Amino acid sequence: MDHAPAPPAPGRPTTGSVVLALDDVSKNFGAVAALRGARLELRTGEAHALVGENGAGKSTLVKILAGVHGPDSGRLLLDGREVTLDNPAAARAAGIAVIYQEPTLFPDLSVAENIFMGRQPLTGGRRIDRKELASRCRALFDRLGVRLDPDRPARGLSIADQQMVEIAKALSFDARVLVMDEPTAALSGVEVERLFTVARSLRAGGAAVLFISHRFDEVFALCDRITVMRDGQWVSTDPTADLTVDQVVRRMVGREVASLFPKIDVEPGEVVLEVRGLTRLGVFADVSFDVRAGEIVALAGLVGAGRSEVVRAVFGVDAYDSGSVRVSGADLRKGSPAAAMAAGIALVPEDRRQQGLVMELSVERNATLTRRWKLARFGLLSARGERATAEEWAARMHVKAGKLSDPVSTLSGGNQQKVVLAKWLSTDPRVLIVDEPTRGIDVGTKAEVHRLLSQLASDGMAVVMVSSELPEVLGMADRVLVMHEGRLVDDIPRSRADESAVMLAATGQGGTTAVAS
Amino acid sequence: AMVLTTAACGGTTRGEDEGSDAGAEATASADPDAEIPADLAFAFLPKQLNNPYFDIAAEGAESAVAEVEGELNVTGPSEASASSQVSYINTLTQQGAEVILTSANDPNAICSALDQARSGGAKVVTFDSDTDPECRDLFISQATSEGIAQAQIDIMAEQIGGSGQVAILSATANATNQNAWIALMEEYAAEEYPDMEIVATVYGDDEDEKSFQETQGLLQTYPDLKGIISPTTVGIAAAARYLSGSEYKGQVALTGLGTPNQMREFVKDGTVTAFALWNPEELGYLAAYAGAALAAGQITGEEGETFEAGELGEYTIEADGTVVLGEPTTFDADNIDDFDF
Amino acid sequence: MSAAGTKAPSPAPVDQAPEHTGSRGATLVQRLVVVRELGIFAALLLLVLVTVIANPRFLSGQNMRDLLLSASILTVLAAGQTIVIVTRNVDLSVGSVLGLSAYASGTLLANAPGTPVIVVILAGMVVGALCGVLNGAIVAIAKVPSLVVTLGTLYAFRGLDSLWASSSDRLQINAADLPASFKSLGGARLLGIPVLFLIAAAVVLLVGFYLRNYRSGRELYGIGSDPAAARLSGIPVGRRVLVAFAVNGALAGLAGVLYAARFQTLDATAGTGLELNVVAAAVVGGVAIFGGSGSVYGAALGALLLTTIGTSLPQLGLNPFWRDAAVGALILAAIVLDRTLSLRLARRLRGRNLRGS
Amino acid sequence: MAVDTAPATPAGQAPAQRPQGPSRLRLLGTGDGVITFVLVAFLLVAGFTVEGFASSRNTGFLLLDVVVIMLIALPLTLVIVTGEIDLSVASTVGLTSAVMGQLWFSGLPLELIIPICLLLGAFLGAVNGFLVTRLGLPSLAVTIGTLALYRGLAFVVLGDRAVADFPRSWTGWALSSIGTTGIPVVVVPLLVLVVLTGVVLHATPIGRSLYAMGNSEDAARFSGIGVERTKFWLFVVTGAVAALGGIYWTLRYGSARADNAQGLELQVIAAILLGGVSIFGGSGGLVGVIAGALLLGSLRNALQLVNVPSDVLNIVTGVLLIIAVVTPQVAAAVRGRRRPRGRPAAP
Ligand SMILES: Nc1ncnc2c1ncn2[C@@H]1O[C@H](COP(=O)(O)OP(=O)(O)OP(=O)(O)O)[C@@H](O)[C@H]1O
Ligand SMILES: Nc1ncnc2c1ncn2[C@@H]1O[C@H](COP(=O)(O)OP(=O)(O)OP(=O)(O)O)[C@@H](O)[C@H]1O
Ligand SMILES: [Mg+2]
Ligand SMILES: [Mg+2]
Repeated sequence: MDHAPAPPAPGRPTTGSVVLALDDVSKNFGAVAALRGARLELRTGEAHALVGENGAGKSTLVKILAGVHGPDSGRLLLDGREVTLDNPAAARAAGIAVIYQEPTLFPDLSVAENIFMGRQPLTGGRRIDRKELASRCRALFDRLGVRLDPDRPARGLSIADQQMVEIAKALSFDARVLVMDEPTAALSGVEVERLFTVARSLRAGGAAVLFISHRFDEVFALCDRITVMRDGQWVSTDPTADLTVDQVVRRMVGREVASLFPKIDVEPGEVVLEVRGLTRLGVFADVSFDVRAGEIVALAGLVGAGRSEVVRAVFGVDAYDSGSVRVSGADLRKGSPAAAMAAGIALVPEDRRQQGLVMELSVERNATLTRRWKLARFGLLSARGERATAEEWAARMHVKAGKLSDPVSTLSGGNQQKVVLAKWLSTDPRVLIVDEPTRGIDVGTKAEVHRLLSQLASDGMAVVMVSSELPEVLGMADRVLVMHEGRLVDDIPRSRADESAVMLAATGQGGTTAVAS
Repeated sequence: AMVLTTAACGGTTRGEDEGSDAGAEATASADPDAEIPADLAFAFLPKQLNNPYFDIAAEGAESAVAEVEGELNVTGPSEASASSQVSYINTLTQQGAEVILTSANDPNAICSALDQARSGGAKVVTFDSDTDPECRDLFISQATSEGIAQAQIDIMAEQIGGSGQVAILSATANATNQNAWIALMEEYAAEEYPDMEIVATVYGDDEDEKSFQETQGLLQTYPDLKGIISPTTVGIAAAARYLSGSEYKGQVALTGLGTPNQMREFVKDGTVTAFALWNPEELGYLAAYAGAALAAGQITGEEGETFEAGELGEYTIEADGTVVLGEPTTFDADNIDDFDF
Repeated sequence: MSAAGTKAPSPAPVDQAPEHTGSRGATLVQRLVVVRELGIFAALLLLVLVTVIANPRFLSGQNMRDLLLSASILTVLAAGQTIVIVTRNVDLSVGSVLGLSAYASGTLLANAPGTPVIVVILAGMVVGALCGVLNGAIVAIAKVPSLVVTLGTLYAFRGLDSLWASSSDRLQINAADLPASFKSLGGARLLGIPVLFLIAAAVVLLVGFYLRNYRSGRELYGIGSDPAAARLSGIPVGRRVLVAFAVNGALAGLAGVLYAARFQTLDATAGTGLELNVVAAAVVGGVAIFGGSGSVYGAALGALLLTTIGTSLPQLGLNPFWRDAAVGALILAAIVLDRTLSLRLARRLRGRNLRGS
Repeated sequence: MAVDTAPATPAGQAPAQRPQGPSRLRLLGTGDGVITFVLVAFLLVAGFTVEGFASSRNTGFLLLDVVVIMLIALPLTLVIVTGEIDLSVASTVGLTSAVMGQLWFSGLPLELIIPICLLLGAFLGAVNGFLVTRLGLPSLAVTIGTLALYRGLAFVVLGDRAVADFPRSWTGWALSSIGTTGIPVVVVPLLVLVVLTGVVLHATPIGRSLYAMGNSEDAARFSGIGVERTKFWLFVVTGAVAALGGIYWTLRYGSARADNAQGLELQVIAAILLGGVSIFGGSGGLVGVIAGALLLGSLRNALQLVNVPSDVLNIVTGVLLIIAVVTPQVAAAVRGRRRPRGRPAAP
């Protein structure tokens, strides 16, 4: 994978030739019409954004480009000629590299093998040249500014690192078309910047980059043109320069979106959650904080700072080595999510596919899973009772689903997230912990989630919100707790919370204020 | 009066046996001159199907059944387990078999199934491996257990000069026959050849590979071993093959029970001098005739009754409803080519 | 549209990327792989040592030869099974395939005693490969769990075997029916080492080399590690799995011929119940039952260890009834050890992600 | 299954038809539905064509042969639904049987032996459960190990002996039937257990959590389900029920032996898989399992009655198992191919 250094770009080639185009493509999954006459046109040397609400069909479109799914109807044009991509290998041969929304790594294999699977450099005897493999891998990582050992197994990589490996993999193809489905969802600022630098150099080298993201700042910073999709249909394609965020959002949603951060000010009540000296060796140390009723406390920090690990330990999914957790004054048994639930804690986990939902079970089973004992009469469940509860919550959360008896896997990411929220809110918790509640969620839904959190807090719930999105943290939180390398380094009240204060603390340069006790 | 007493006796010994009327047949009196009815339905149920030994026995049964103009159904499980045998006995009961010839995988486990078959009117003859005497009408013993045990010990003693260490390679640890023989062998050897020492009994489970490995283990563990007795056809063949390919060939004597076809090679190459076995074909033949005689009413299974077994001649029922085929044959280089089974 | 309308500021730059250490991981990982196999090797040595102390004749040439001979068939099967297990599949039908191939080669030799040994071996492998292709095709095309499919073919192949045996005129093929040239293979030695074992060793080395050094070999690990990711990465999953089963079948076929050469008594029960031993050998040898990791060398050591237990228990003077129990205990010990080691590795990898605590 | 065969349906009508089409297809497509249908069809055909099949005595024989398989299949189904497996059940039967024989031989009364054996079974299950849930080992590997271990211990306990002098009052009960129906008495307690297990699996919060764990252990844990604890107790129950099977086996055959029920695990698993339970966990139902066990049992019974050799029986069993897993896949593929054609282009 010798990457010739990109030739210096002679200005932005805005009108390159069309490399790849989708024309009037439709795709159905059972009763769900994921795409209905979708359109897309990628030109050489452009970065093209694809935006749309959750479930608009972006990932499905990507999978058609990647040869994972075949379209039910419509045409796929490569250099103006119609092609059919029967499998991922065919797409790859056609010069299309894809970073999928969900990481696709082999946990048992080394990072280097993950990147070059099926394309490992060979020696004369068609054997794998391991030395060359490692050095190419290292070269890629240098380009991305990642420090990862090529020989370590992919198992145990943080989500961010997994994403970096995916990006390295896509880069290694030297592809004419690079498709990135929400590559930045798990990345922090530096990593996003590096990714953008690489994407720009690819673009300068004449490749087409398709970029999907729910973060408009990124879309506007990187892309030359923006295609908007709604309900599986093409809505518009325009140069970025001709658009504002407001316009894009309106086209995506098809309606006006209310304020994104509808924070309601509440007078905090009693302390509900007390965490004292929580330590898990090698992961986080001496974490102490309080959360009051009606308060939204954000847990901020760089990716990998240990925030998720802390809230998981609080909820009892992970064990901790020392420290204590108290809810409304009563000690919480450690290592037991059931005990945490009984005490009134709810946790919306960061990885909804793995942790939040049982993907193969129906929407209704998922929504009622946390309440299965409450719904039972004399130990027995009635299908009608479950259905009624599920319907009620689906309506309250505006879940867009075909049928409630369909597997939750058929829902789009955002709607899945709503099901997770429903599942936990229905337990009527006193403390709601949400880990990356809006990761990969479109603006419309995001606003709904924020309004909901705000509403819940004003009704007296204590909310802990782990988020990697600064605007969200600043817009929603009464207090911002900042973590750095496994330690709580700062506690910033809303009045003092601004970008630079949080970022300084998160990078370990802020004053290590003694934290609430 | 004699008949009545028998019935009463049957009643008392089965004091707890509620509901089972298996003993009822014993009330019929023997009529030595009764004709064997034509078209009798025979069933031959070996321990396991596709086992060469039982295949030969089935051939014997087949010729006997042909002679009495009956019909033979050879059936059975593909693995030698008592539970699957029970299932086949039940099927035979349901099919209305009139004579069941079987070799038991477990002396007790198939009892209740046999009882049920008998209460449905079937005559049950066991051969080769017996059940509890209460559950069958007759047992055809391949030879007396004493005869078998003594023949093997005698052959071994002759080869090793009556003294030294000897080990036994048996079939499965549960095999009824082998366990009885081994006990008798130990007894007989202690009496007759005090210098012969039986140092170990190992089990090859009637699996070729396991028997092979056990032989190997024996030779390693007992460097002074003079001989191996394997009272099972699978075991002796495996042991012979091991010896013939090792440095122990000709040094360690081997005998036991084997079929001439399996052992021919090793007798010719000098690994084995002599071994014993009855003729399984005759065993099956006799069992079928005994079954026919029972069904015809010529005999009832009482001690002392006699019946005619085709070309094998007349047999007398001994104690416990046992009929003995005869003494085992000893095979050696001189006579082995006269046999083909 | 207040917050979204004003372009959200791009994330503030941070001065350094999350820290990751360099080459220590490599040595650690490699060390672990070695340690895994070393662990089994150490257990093997320990067992031999104990046995030798109890019975010095254990180390005699004859006994060592016998041991290697006994292990060779299981080793070939374990090598094949590893290929399949690595892809997150399993083949329970190997015992039946071995039986079918053994009976087929016996029949071939009994009917045509002049057949050269190499042709017999090829014929046995073809029979096995056909069975393997059938397994693999059902698994790959119908996308059904291999455990179920091969449980089915375990019954079906065995049934075919005994149907064949009972309908032919030779229910059992004995040493006398086989030509001397073939029988000599069973006891033949090269430089004092049994030829059967040399064949097994060659198989292990070949398979091991292939799995480690060829793209398609690595893809097998990828498939086992995450089948969905493998599909997205453009690996022809179905084809690779089919080939894995076919190769495993061919090796089971080869094992069948070796079985025929060694035991020389062939009927429809050859290899019954062997499948669990084979899987156990692989598992004891550190091949993860859910695919993606483990090596064929480990599996071969596992096979050797299981065989050694079988032969050393009687020589230790232990009641033969203890054999199964000892094998079971050993399997448990092996997986517990393996688990402990990989947990330790995971902890160290995690620890190195985060510094300062 | 002939639904959606008319691609020419006017667009307006199609939606009205669609909801019922797939759902009917789905009912037939699930393991439960298919296997029950096949069982009923087979019983009808065999009843009319196989002589001696449809009699009360034969019903008794048939049921006695599947009682232990069905009994052990109950807890094992739950285990498999959670995505685990227990291959050691038959060895637990063997060890229980051996211990029962040894204790009886040494003079203990059965009233005492039976609870001891049940406790032993629970303990053996707890060992599996401990290794799987506490040490996080894969249950397939663990139970291959305990399969060998427990069977080996059975031989250590009883060796080459068989203990057979159990009292007739007990062994007679194991075989007796209800009046003249031919239906064995043990079917009654078995039926109670079947209903109990069915209710637990399909209509209680516990059942829900089993399916959740089987599909995604992580998600179940994050939903407050005590995954480890539940699995541990499932293994314990499986061990105890296998022990119950061992006690019954010993009484039914009147013989305690170390090799009792050898290889039974494969038959039990075959019945469960035939019943449409996914070996990967998370799907399947108890009705299917019961139907699967009955189908295997009655198929063997009927084929034996018409003198089909046991070799062919094995082939039939194997092929049936494969068909059972392949059919739903083929059905799904056919469904998947048909639907787009039957759909209107755009609503
Ligand atoms: N394999 C599948 N089976 C059934 N339905 C599916 C499948 N994949 C996607 N869908 C459905 O297709 C629609 C489009 O989904 P897609 O994942 O393309 O949305 P998206 O735009 O990527 O959303 P997000 O921003 O949340 O990732 C959704 O309604 C989804 O439920
Ligand atoms: N499964 C895992 N195995 C090993 N290490 C892990 C695992 N999950 C997380 N880690 C590591 O633990 C540390 C804390 O991760 P955690 O996910 O808690 O961070 P976070 O601050 O919540 O970041 P994120 O935004 O990714 O959720 C990181 O260094 C991460 O790499
Ligand atoms: Mg998407
Ligand atoms: Mg996190």
